[in-house]
Amino acid sequence: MAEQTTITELEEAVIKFAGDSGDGMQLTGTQFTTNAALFGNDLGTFPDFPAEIRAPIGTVAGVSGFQLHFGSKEIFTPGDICDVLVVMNSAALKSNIRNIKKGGIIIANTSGFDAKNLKLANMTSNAMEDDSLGNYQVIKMDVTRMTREALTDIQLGMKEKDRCKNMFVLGFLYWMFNREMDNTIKFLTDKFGKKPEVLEANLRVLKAGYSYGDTTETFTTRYKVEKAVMPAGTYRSIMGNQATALGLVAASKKSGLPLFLGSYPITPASDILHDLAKYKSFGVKTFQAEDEIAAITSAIGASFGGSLAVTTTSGPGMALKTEALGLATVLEIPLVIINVQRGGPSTGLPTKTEQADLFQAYYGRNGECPIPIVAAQSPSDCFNAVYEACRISVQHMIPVILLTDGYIANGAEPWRFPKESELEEIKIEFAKPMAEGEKFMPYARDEKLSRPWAIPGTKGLEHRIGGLEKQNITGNISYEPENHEFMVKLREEKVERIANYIPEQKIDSGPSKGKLLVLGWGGTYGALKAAVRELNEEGFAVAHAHLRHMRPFPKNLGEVLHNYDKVLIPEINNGQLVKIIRDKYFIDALAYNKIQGLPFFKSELMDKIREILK
Amino acid sequence: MAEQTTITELEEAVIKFAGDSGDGMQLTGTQFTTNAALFGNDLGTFPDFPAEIRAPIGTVAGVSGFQLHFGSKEIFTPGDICDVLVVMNSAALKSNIRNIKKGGIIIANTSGFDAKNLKLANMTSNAMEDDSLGNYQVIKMDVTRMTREALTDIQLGMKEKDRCKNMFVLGFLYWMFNREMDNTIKFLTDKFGKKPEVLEANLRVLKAGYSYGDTTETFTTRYKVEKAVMPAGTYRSIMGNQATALGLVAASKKSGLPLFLGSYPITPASDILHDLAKYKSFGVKTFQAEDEIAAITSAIGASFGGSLAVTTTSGPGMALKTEALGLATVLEIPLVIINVQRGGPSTGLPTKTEQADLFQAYYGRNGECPIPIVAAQSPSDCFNAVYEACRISVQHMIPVILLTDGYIANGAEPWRFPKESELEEIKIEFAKPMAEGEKFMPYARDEKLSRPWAIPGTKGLEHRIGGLEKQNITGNISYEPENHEFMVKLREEKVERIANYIPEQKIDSGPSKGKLLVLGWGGTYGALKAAVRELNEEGFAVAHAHLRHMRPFPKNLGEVLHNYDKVLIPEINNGQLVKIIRDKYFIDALAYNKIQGLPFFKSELMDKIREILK
Amino acid sequence: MAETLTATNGEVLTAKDFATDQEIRWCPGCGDYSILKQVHTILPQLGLKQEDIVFISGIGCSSRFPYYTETFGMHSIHGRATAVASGLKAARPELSVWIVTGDGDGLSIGGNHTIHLLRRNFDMNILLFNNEIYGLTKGQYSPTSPENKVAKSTPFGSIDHPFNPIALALGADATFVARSMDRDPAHLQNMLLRSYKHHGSSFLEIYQNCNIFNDMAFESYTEKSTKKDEALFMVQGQPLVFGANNEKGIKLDGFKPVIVNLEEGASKDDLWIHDEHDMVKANIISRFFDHVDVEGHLPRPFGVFYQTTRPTYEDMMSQQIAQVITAKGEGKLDKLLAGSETWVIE
Amino acid sequence: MAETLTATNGEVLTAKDFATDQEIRWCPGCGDYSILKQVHTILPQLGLKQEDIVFISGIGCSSRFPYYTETFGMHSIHGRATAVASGLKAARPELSVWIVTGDGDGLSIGGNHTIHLLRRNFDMNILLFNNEIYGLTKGQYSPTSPENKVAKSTPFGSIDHPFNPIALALGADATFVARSMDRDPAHLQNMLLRSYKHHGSSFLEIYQNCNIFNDMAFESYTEKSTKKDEALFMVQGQPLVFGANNEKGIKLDGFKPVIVNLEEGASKDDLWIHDEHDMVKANIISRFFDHVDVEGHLPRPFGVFYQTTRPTYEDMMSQQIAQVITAKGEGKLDKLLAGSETWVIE
Ligand SMILES: Cc1ncc(C[n+]2csc(CCOP(=O)(O)OP(=O)(O)O)c2C)c(N)n1
Ligand SMILES: Cc1ncc(C[n+]2csc(CCOP(=O)(O)OP(=O)(O)O)c2C)c(N)n1
Ligand code: SF4
Ligand code: SF4
Ligand SMILES: [Mg+2]
Ligand SMILES: [Mg+2]
Repeated sequence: MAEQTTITELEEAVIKFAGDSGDGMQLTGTQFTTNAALFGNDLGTFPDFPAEIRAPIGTVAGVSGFQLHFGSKEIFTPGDICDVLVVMNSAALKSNIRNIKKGGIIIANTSGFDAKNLKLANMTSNAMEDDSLGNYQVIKMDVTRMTREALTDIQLGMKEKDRCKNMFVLGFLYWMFNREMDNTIKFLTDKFGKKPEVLEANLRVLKAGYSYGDTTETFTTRYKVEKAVMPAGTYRSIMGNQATALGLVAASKKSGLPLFLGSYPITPASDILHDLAKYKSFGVKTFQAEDEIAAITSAIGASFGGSLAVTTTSGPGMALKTEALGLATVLEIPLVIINVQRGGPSTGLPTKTEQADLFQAYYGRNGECPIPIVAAQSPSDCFNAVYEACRISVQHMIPVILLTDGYIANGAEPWRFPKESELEEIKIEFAKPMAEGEKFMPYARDEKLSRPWAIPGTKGLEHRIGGLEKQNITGNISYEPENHEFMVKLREEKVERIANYIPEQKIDSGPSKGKLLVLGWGGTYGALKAAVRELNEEGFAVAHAHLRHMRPFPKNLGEVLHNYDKVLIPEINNGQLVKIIRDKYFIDALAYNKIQGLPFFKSELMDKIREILK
Repeated sequence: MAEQTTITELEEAVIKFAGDSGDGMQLTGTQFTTNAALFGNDLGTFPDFPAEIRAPIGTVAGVSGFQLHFGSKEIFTPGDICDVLVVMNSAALKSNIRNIKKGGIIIANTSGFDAKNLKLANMTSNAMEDDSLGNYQVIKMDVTRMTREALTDIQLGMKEKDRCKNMFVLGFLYWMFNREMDNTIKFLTDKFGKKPEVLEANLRVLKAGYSYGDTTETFTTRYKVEKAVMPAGTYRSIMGNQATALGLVAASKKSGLPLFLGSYPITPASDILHDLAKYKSFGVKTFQAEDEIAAITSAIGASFGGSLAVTTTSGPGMALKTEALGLATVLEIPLVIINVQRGGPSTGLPTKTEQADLFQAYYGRNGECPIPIVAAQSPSDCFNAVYEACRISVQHMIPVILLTDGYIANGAEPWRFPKESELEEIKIEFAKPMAEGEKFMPYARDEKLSRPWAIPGTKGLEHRIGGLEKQNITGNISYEPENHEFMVKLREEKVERIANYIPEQKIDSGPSKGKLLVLGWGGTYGALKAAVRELNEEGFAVAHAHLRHMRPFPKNLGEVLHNYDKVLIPEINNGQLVKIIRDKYFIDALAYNKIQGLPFFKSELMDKIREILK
Repeated sequence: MAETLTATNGEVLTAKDFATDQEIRWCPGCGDYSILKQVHTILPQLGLKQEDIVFISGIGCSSRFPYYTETFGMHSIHGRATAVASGLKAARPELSVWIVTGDGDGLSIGGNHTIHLLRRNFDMNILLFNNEIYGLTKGQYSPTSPENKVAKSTPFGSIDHPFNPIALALGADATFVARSMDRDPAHLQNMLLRSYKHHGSSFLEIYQNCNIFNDMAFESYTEKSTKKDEALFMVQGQPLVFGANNEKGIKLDGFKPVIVNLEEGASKDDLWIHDEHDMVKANIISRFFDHVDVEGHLPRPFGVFYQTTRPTYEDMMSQQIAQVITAKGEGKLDKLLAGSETWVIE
Repeated sequence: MAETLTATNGEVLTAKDFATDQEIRWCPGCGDYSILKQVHTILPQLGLKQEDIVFISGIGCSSRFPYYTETFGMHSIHGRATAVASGLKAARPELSVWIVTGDGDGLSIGGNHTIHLLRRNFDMNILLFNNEIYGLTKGQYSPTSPENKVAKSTPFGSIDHPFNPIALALGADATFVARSMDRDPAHLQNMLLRSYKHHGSSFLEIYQNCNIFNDMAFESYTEKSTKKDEALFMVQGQPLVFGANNEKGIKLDGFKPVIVNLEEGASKDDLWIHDEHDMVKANIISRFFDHVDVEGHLPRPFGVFYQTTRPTYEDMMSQQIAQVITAKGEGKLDKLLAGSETWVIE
């Protein structure tokens, strides 16, 4: 029996599982996440895939990681840097060493540090032997050997046995964090029910990992992270892209409009297409087009036909859609364009996140072509954001751009998902058949300035629309100078008027007047909120507001901004919202930018804010 | 003999010739223009084509016009509204009536006001008979009948005879403005030398028109517009698109780089392609691609191969090029992208002018993707502007966007064209072959931050480039967070540094400090200059500065702006430069916008400025 | 020849019902007028409700077509009519969707969407107005202009080898491929009807005279004096004959088509019998494409080159949805939102 | 089979000279490795200087090729390699330009540029890595995926009818059309050499196994046990035979290809003799495209389907310039700037 271990209670912890793409780290991370969720922790996760499909085994390019942040307090991000880093090989250590806290725990699979692995990772010295890890608590264990030993009498090939390695680590972590393992046992049983040998092997290794902690003398500390106090309700875990897909189906259901997606695959947006393609039982039609132009124009066709029409893409694909965005604007038909932003310009950093397509969304078209913009702020919030984008689009007869990003698209968090009955109806009405002899006016307008949605198949509504300038009311082509000016201003006003149908801007955290407002948008929400909350606790008079509506802005935004001496706008780009705000509200807003394909760390935000408030 | 006519001297006059597309108004206008130019007037012209190819004869949609502004003083625009309006039919009157000065002269072909023509023009009352033209001096003449009469004994079909109508009008106008007709006689002789009957007919009608003025009693006033004082030199007349094409050939010659144009036809940019296609004797290669994407990417290929590579388009085509612009930005290769702006959004007003693609040029790409922008300000200035765009592009190894617009592209003015020897050399050097064993660094940098242009065929320079983020110096793919931020800032800085290689911003007219600066860009130059000059003469303390370099701005621009109490930014859009200036220099610049597919009138600008200065 | 469909919905429509109040803005004499007229003539024969018909076009002279046709319509953007129409048809399979496009719109900028539409086999009718020129932009050569074409952008003659649109459509696995011309109203009406009746993508190339920028491009096939000798009308099950007195015929010498003269001893029995269901023959006859100036050239074929049947995209799409619903039941939103694993916080 | 060219420029290059210092980042086992190897093997045989070779690619797994090949290269944007290469070749006809593209890159988003390149006939070599899947974006079906393909974006099976890339290329008037596979190095090398030797656009489809997302898509043609029966290797002037002992042959019954057995009485003399210059035959054999599961299907052909000669775009472009210069003399800038009419102000 091992000497008595102490159990330390933590408010929160960040664990990162890192190994080769073939090491099953995503699965390990997800299992631990489920466990934490079921236990009642609040949490946030982020997977960190290699850019290549399957980079050579053992190389830095092939490292796959999964980061989990869980706690007994509210959690807003997957965490800046980790308390515990699991590394299955040298490359995993090399590419993650700077993501671990000083004094943090590194759990290293020593067999991943043999000469071959060191060489593949381009490491000249063995970190298991030299003193380069002096600042950390290193727990070395030969996972490979122990896994094999646990399975000596099992009838499986060596390769298959080795595939259980991740269960050893998982078992050990469960021990370390003092967890039950039921969910994983159930998962394995469901998954391998038909392959009893494999099931047995996995279970055995899982338990071996747990016992290893229990029986080995070296480990004297275990941790405990209590349940979080979270609003009562039923939760699930959700990733941003999943939430976007669900939001679309929900909007389709609650508007009564059939959902049509025209899309062309592109990282990190493809998963929305993949998910929607599964939802055939909801009548969802997904059309994988030959390119992004066909994707958006097919959606325009579907919208003309009366569908809730959507197109999904990422930066370079968005560039290809810009001509058609102009068409949709002049046609004044509903269309939801989703850009899951990634690092640019050009092909850029396809698997990394960025917020650098805001300008493109705002201004990236020929001519005066204003389009409303909505932004999602967290994985689960993608649901609300896309629902809102659909609502605006169909009720205001206008294309709407939704901006999400790679970070929230692939990140996950617990979601207290709504019931169908709780979702607000999206009321729309198609134009009604005309009485004999009456003439249909396709560009007549209501108080929102929106025009009728008159779909083929409706008697008497035959009409023609197109990209040439339209005469108001009749919708006929018009080259009249005054009409053009009128229509340009009308389209602008139509966008602006949406401000009458959206909530006012609220302060998320902090005082409603004061020294500094931190204004954010999109996927930086969690980091900004966490930073500001913590500074509030430290006594700093800083507030945080986060924009859902990027165009038009909520009506009271100017007022809100003027309530603070200074406004800081942190963005994962080189300064975009800040320029729009400076122009529009004529306030000397400060920019804080990070352009590394990575989200903000709470700590760097806190440093920056402290510096400003000094 | 008619009673003695008086001759009134005018400083300037605006004439518009308007008729059906088949009436030869473009030719008539061009002939009068040549006459005025050869005589020594300063002038500006603008043709006004119908949007349709050949709209039905006699309809408003089919009206073709040509406006000429000439004078003994400096002329900057084709004129706001005309002193003399020639209308060949009812539709021409209808569509131009609001372009004529109160008290101006309308010369009307009465046979164009028969029942049929009135109906085609949708006119309910005959303006030749009612009193709707009471505010004008109307000179009615039955041009058709008189033309036929002049030709009774000529062996030509009625259709061919009628085709001489425009010569009658031209002859009459020559009489009215007291002109020799030599240039037109020579022109007709050259043109119809091989068809003596046709030549004879045209000459006879031309002279008949002249004599009609001489011999008819009704016309008692003739006009005289003296030579202008213009810088000595040899002049020609030039349209903007022509000047652009010439500027490209000149830049090719003076840089020693072969010229490659990848283009797809689109109004109003196609003429640049048409012109360059003629210049095969300069080794120019023009490639009519299958679309705008192939147009720009083929140019990227040619640039990689060491050509001066260019692509030309207009708004919707520009939209399609934005993805490839990102590629060119990351590749850091030379490329000149010319957008001849037209009315948008979408297909918009394809034959009308606008300045609404500035935002697209500035911001219309995914990711942080800064591209230098140059703007041309007048027809002949297109030459200088494109020459400058080429210089920046090849010397700084960077794509450059040139913005012109439909107004200056199709407008014409006299041009004191340069000699080849007067043009500044564009020095460039390709990377040199490497010595054995040396490694070529494709992303090494010079003081401009530009990288070497290493073209295929050069020994030892083999290297690969692409749209993924690059490591500085080596040009290898890099997913390093810090490198990305470094490269984003470097690309921005590279653009900013161009400011070290361009002239400081000058004041074009007016005081160098004072109450109001009118800041313009692009094709509004002439109108702004004329308005400010006239106000200066009236004693107003207003200045005019016009931007050639839109990105980066000249280094001293901030200083210049701060020298005035107020800054007014007039644009043919809904306010674009003004937003950029407000953000960048944090001054509360005023916007003045016109979005009618039409250029500014001097008079409306003067009104606006007076209002501000009140 | 034309089989006339009779309206089955009670309403009796005439060609006039399909005219709009918009002034037609094509050049006088443009071949587009005739095509418009033939379309308006056949539309009432389809037994369709007016409101169930949609015309989608791109940009070009031809693409103004929808403005002149009293149905639902969209004048979209250059080259994308096929893609817009695909989305519409996928969403609303019950509509009758027609695409009007030009040689530039449908084969230059829009070439890709066209071939993808053909392979997918949406049940739509593509009317490709081929005038071998860019009309709207005032006279540049197009991907169907013959070599050496002197046009605005090719003052010394074009060097592009043109597409053979029929061969391209066959290469893209089109299920219905035909050619007609503006100046043969009866034939054009028949081909329009055939296009409509085909369940799947119908690719109908229509030779259309642009009298402003490319006048007489097809005169050999349309003018009385030469038509009989230069135009070959294919009729299903009939031998390939042409000439003033149908005295000439096409015979296959191995794989090589040769012209024989029936008045000079050749026998009708030896002639190639047109079979629009034979892909090999379609491929061979699609290559009757030499310029009329070429010595010994074959006549240019008109009619249906090829027709076959394959499930349409929209049918399969609807079926797949129906199958899933049959198998799993209609989707329940609450279940979907809950996903596979939930937990409760109390 | 492969004719070896010998270097003529004094320098002796080897395959190793064409390797770069970049780590190769394809999945272990990916068919791309073999193709890379065969290309590196034949490059030294072309008698070219290393610096005169350029590889242009789009985006996709396959499109990473240039990074691994020590020549000039560009990894451009998705679908546009063909267009980038066209501009480069037009500007620099003397370079040897190679395009590496995928079934998504070259036939989905880039399909239009591909067919336009083929009709223009630039002298370039298109290597289309067909793995019938989108590799880089992790497994969506592509325009060459067979019907009913279950992939990421088609969990219930795809409903798109796939392109037959060979037929499409023929329809676009390609002058050289061939097919090979990653797993037959000798054949692939031969086809690469043939592609290079063809003066004009060479379209080489290469079956490439994506062992991660579409493993074994071509196993019938590549695996020893089935290859002889399922893969038909076309050899110019030779009868079409296949099977373990070359005992099977293809005969034409009218236009219908049928399989006959030489061991069961059929005579070699009756067999179809492959003639790569015969467009009709090329069209017929391009349609040997049935899935191996189809009863009585024909074998899948490999080798050169079609080859013909037509002037290349870049040659005509250069000639036209030369002709104009010969006729008018080299352009004088001063004359050009002055235009046709000038006047002097003193
Ligand atoms: C994106 C874009 N590029 C170019 C154009 C200009 N444009 C309009 S129609 C056209 C070609 C017209 O040719 P075709 O399709 O043959 O139609 P036609 O006018 O001959 O009927 C072009 C190049 C455009 N409107 N949009
Ligand atoms: C404009 C744009 N759209 C989409 C993508 C995403 N994308 C990259 S490669 C690819 C398809 C790859 O398939 P294929 O060309 O067959 O190449 P493979 O990876 O199979 O070799 C896609 C959709 C992109 N990079 N750019
Ligand atoms: S330009 Fe040609 S195609 Fe266009 S409307 Fe005129 S005649 Fe018809
Ligand atoms: S995903 Fe497929 S095609 Fe791409 S590298 Fe891996 S095996 Fe090759
Ligand atoms: Mg055309
Ligand atoms: Mg592929």
